[in-house]
Amino acid sequence: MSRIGVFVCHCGENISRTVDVEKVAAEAGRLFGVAYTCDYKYMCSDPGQNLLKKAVAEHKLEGIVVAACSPRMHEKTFRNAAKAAGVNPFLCEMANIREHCSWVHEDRDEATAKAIDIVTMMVERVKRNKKLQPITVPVTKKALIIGGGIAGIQSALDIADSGHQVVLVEREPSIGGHMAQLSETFPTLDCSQCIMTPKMVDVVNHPNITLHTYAEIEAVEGYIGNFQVKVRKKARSVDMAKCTGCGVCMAKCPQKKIPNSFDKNLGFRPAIYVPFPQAVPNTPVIDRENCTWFKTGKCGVCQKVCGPGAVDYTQEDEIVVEQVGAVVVATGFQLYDIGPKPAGSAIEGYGEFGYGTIPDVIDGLTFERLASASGPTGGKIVRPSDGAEPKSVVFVQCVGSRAREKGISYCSKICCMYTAKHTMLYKHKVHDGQAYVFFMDARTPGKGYDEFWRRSIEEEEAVYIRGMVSRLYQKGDKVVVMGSDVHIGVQVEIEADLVVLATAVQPREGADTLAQKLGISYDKYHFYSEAHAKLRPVECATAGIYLAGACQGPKDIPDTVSQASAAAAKVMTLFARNELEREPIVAKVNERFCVGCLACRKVCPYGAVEEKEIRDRSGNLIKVVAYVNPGVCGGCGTCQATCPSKSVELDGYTDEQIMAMIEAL
Amino acid sequence: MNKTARKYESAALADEGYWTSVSQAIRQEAVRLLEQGAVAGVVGYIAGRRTGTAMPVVAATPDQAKELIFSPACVNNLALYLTKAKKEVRAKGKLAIVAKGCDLRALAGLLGESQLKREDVYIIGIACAGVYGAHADRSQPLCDATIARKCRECTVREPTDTDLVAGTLPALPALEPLEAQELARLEAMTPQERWAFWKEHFSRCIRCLACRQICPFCFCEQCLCDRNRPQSVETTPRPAGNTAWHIVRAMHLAGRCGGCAECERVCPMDIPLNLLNRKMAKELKELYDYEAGLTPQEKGPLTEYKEDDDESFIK
Amino acid sequence: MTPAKNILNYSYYPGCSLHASAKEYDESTRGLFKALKIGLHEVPDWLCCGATPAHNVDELLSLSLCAKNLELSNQVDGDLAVACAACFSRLKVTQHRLAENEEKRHQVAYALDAPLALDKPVKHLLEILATDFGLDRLAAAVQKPLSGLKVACYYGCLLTRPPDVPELDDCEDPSIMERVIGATGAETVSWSHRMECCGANFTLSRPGVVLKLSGEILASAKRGGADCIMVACPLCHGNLDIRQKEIEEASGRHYGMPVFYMTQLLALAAGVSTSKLGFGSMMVSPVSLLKEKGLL
Amino acid sequence: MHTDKVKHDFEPKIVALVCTWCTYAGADLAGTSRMQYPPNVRVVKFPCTGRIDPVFILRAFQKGADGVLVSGCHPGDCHYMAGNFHARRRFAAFRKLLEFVGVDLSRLQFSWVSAAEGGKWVEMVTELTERVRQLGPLTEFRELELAEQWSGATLTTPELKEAYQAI
Repeated sequence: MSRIGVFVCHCGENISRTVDVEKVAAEAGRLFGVAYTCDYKYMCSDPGQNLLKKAVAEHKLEGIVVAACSPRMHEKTFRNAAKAAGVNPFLCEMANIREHCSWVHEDRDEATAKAIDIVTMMVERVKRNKKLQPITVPVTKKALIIGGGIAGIQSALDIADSGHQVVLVEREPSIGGHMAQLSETFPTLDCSQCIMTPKMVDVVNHPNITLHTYAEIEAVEGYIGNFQVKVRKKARSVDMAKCTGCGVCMAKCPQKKIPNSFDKNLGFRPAIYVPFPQAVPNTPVIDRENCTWFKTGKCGVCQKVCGPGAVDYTQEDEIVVEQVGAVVVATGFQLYDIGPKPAGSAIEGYGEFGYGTIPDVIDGLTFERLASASGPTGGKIVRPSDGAEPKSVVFVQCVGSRAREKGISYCSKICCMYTAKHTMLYKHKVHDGQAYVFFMDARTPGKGYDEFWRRSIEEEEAVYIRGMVSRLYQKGDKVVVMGSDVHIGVQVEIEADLVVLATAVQPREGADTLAQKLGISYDKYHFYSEAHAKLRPVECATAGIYLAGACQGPKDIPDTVSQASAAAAKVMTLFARNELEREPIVAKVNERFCVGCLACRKVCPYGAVEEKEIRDRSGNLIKVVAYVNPGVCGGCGTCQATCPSKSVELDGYTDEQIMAMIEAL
Repeated sequence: MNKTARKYESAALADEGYWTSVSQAIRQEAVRLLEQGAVAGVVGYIAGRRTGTAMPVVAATPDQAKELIFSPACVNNLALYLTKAKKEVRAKGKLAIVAKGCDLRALAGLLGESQLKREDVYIIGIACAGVYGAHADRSQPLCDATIARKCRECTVREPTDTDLVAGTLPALPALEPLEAQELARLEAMTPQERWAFWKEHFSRCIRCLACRQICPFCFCEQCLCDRNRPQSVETTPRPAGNTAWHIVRAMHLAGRCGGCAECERVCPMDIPLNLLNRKMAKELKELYDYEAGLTPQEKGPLTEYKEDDDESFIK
Repeated sequence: MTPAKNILNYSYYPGCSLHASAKEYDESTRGLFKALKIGLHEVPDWLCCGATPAHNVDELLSLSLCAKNLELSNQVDGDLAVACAACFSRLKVTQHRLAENEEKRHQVAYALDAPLALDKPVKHLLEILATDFGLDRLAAAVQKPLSGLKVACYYGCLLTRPPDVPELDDCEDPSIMERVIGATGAETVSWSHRMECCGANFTLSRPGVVLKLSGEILASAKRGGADCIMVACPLCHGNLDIRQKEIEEASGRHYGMPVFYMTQLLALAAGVSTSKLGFGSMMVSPVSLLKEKGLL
Repeated sequence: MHTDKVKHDFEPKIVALVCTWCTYAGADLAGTSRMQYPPNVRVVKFPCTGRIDPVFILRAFQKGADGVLVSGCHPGDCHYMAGNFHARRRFAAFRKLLEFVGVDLSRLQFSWVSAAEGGKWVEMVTELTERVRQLGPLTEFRELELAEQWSGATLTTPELKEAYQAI
């Protein structure tokens, strides 16, 4: 390229006060390849831009350097002007002689010399710039939501209400997640199911939502706007189209003594079951591991009693392929299982608490089921060991949370509030009972939260003991809690009827494998990582994938719902256009020279690098090379700095451009 | 370099039986593989025309395989023959390869860098007592005076992750770590002295690029240093370009080099190139606890990171 | 778990107690190792580990004593076997502290006037038996199964604590003692006070504390249905065994609970002659219990 | 920060290789805040420190830079998440290599300068400029550029001398 125009801006007096702009223009004119130079008072003004356009036309300019302010200020302005003048916008560069020169130096000669250098560097760069075209990516306006808890449901409903198609995938036989298991919710104590179940029904009735329950993500390919998702629908053994949800099969199933995991194994369910009465969809599933038919080939009662003939023992897993443009991950949390340390786990267990061996030591979610009106006890608080009403209950906070020595250092955020709620629910049901709470700090930042917490102490008479618990053991029919009260500096022992542990919130089992399928990153605890902790809290670094709820970090319901709606809004923003346009600053592989060592793939923070097979016409493999998916590439260029043969180049920042700048010194 | 100050022992490090038994084990396995058609060729060594020499060969028939040997003259890193740089070898099909610890480290690197699939290669590992140094008097047996510098400090004599191990290692005496001493000597110098040291060496470089051609890790089809748009490294053999070439080379091998020191062996100008590689390996071990080993590693020290990596040098 | 090695050889640091009040621990340890054909060679000229007063009054002294012992241990081949929980703890703590603190390393080296040699692996007998020797081999070596004997395994404070230092087992919920004695066919009981403090050296200055704490341990073991308690620490042994009568008098409850050193029971199972196990020096005689179970 | 103008005998050339999101923006902030710093620095903008190949540093020294400043986002702030983490390792290794071949590392400065740290940018540039000014010009690479193959010192044999003079 040999016809470059250099336009030197005075910026009023901002530049010209310390930089001799005429001299800069004159010196630039001497550079090889510069066909035109001028200086002007305000290049960014309309007349300034017109000047540029006119010069392009008159002098047949092929490249433009505007020596003015920072490109962060006006690069877009001048690139648009260049485009209007018929020059590819990426052949227009700015030389920053204001922020980096005139404003920071006083000596006119030195500043002028530096400005000339800066312009020279940019001229050399522009000579090697390539015409780039913006990359457009078509957008499939259909969203995939992974997880049917409150987060997934909220996102699904928001997106569906905006008129876009949604596919909701849930691992369990019913949507609802943890919120469906809760009794009442803080800080208002309204019944969780009463506010949750209508939303669940909305999902199943929504014309824009396709619901896959009892299903898991098998594989995800593609990139923003264009994901192909394989969903494995596990064999339900019941034909959803035929089933009316009458429930006769469940009533007649002879196998009735299977612990119900929805009730934290406090109650029982049959082998053909729905997890809870308000399940959505209300279609039963056969638990093949426990079903007599599947174990022995005999029984078949459910099939015989099913009027519509919906029970189908021959059903197999089915793979459904969905094309979607965006993914919302809402896989939620699980409670830290605090038994002895599992082999290979980085997180220590709490064997000394006897959880799992002392029946009257339970976790918070079990207490929710005890307190729930639709739970296994009909809302009566009883001890699992003997069904007696506990007269003293000890609640222990921060079990696993904020316990660096045990391997988890974060705060689980919801335990202070739900423990306060538990003491209230307990007091409401057992009037002569006494609740004790061992706590480290009470963290109650939320609307109405602190008031709620104080109520549990002041009105419901829960005794809060600041200190930790060291050991629990069974003594007769009591559970002895050995702990400390750090306020008065003594060791305390309480003989309790029931102990409730507020165990840490952890990401769902398998969160890491799902992340690997999606190509998103996660922290050492397997919580998914957002793109920016402050400014992009619902987006993944991988474009087109968004986060909602506790899969990203411990969250209460209001926060989860907010994030879910925010994620939905991000999806809708993406779906507002038919095509996605992005800056063409992406890496490209020179397939001729690439030797396929894939060092680029190892360093790519976006997972944009794939393997590509190069074959000859008869299909024989010639070699394997790297391929950068331009839809996914973020444009950092780490691949190029890593590539030993420089067979991958970042457009807009090629080695040639940069070397030219360095050599122009 | 005080080459004269020290008296070297000339007692053989391993008896003749060791070399014969390794050679036999290789031959036997190579013949078996070729007869069964399990591989298309065996990359190994045969005796050279002159005594005390050996050269790499791809044995394609059982008869050729009967010629295979292992001796202190088997200096070449055979992993080179499985790289893309040697397309004609790879084109033959599945190959077996005779591999000393050095070669194994290179193979592990090639596996880690997707240049090779483990199932495509049958590895005959050698329990290796060492090989001759570049200027060894080959009329002598392998001994303190003739063993290569790298072998004096070898940590990979016993192969692992191979399909077969040929030979058993004789008991070897500890040898003086000359290279480590030389490295320590350089590290103790002032920057000016080191610059002078390398300047003298690099100035003599004739840019024959033998160091590149022999290196199993220089498998790029187009070397960065041959490029001229942009020209990152001057191609003419002048001191400036030479220095740049050797710096770039060391940097490109950092975290990958298997330490076979072939670059140094083939250098016609006797530039101590392996010192650069050793230094980088040492630093990466200290910084990131990374060591090139016999097992392929998913990522090298410069293609991964930890959030709490050292940054004491950054303000 | 690492595969059990075939030939085992250890250097041995008995510590002061094992040459005095806990002589039966020492004798039974030697007897057991001989029966299991594990080499055990006492470190010549070993010093006191400093427990428990030294580290409370002078950290440098306590670290130096152990550093010196570690240095001395290099005279004998094999990892360093330690029986006493307190010695084990002090040696491990010393290695840990000095590994992470360069300044202390310099101080100790200065105090000893010798370069430090701290690298010898320090292993408690439990670890040697469970990991190096292996539970399968231990079970195979049993000649007199302890079946029917209900044992309460008592860890005390030091054996597994603090976290990350001894690395013997899970810090707060260990099972290594149960696994080891379980290999002899003994029945281990589940009880609450396995890890509680016995009162330790308050036994001299404030015996009342010991009577309360050790009393609770005995009560808990009784509640758990134990016939006897098994310990790995001379101090714990002293408090539970020697003080047992006083505890009974103070609490008005009868326990009559023999307190064994782990090696006494293991050696018994391995067929070592009972005359070498020092049962006679126990304050609460185990004779009737062992006879009742058919072990004497 | 109006310092008295002092004329120096030697004005070093400083090349700054910076990422666009943090340090370039930080330098812009120094400008909008009208801070003053020595005019010796020439900025080359990269998307990310992850893009900065050690060859660029080497090339800058070869092409006459007396000092090189490499600067990007603080760890954890990378616009591309991990570019600066990779860069950190690469530079850590590269500076060890340069040190080993005898380059004075006080001419090569790495720093994290965020978009909010205009002051730190000024400090970094000023510090490096001052330091390099004290050290004087980087002669090593310049000598190499001028040097010819086999600089004669080793041409000692009479035959070679004769041959050399005959050229």
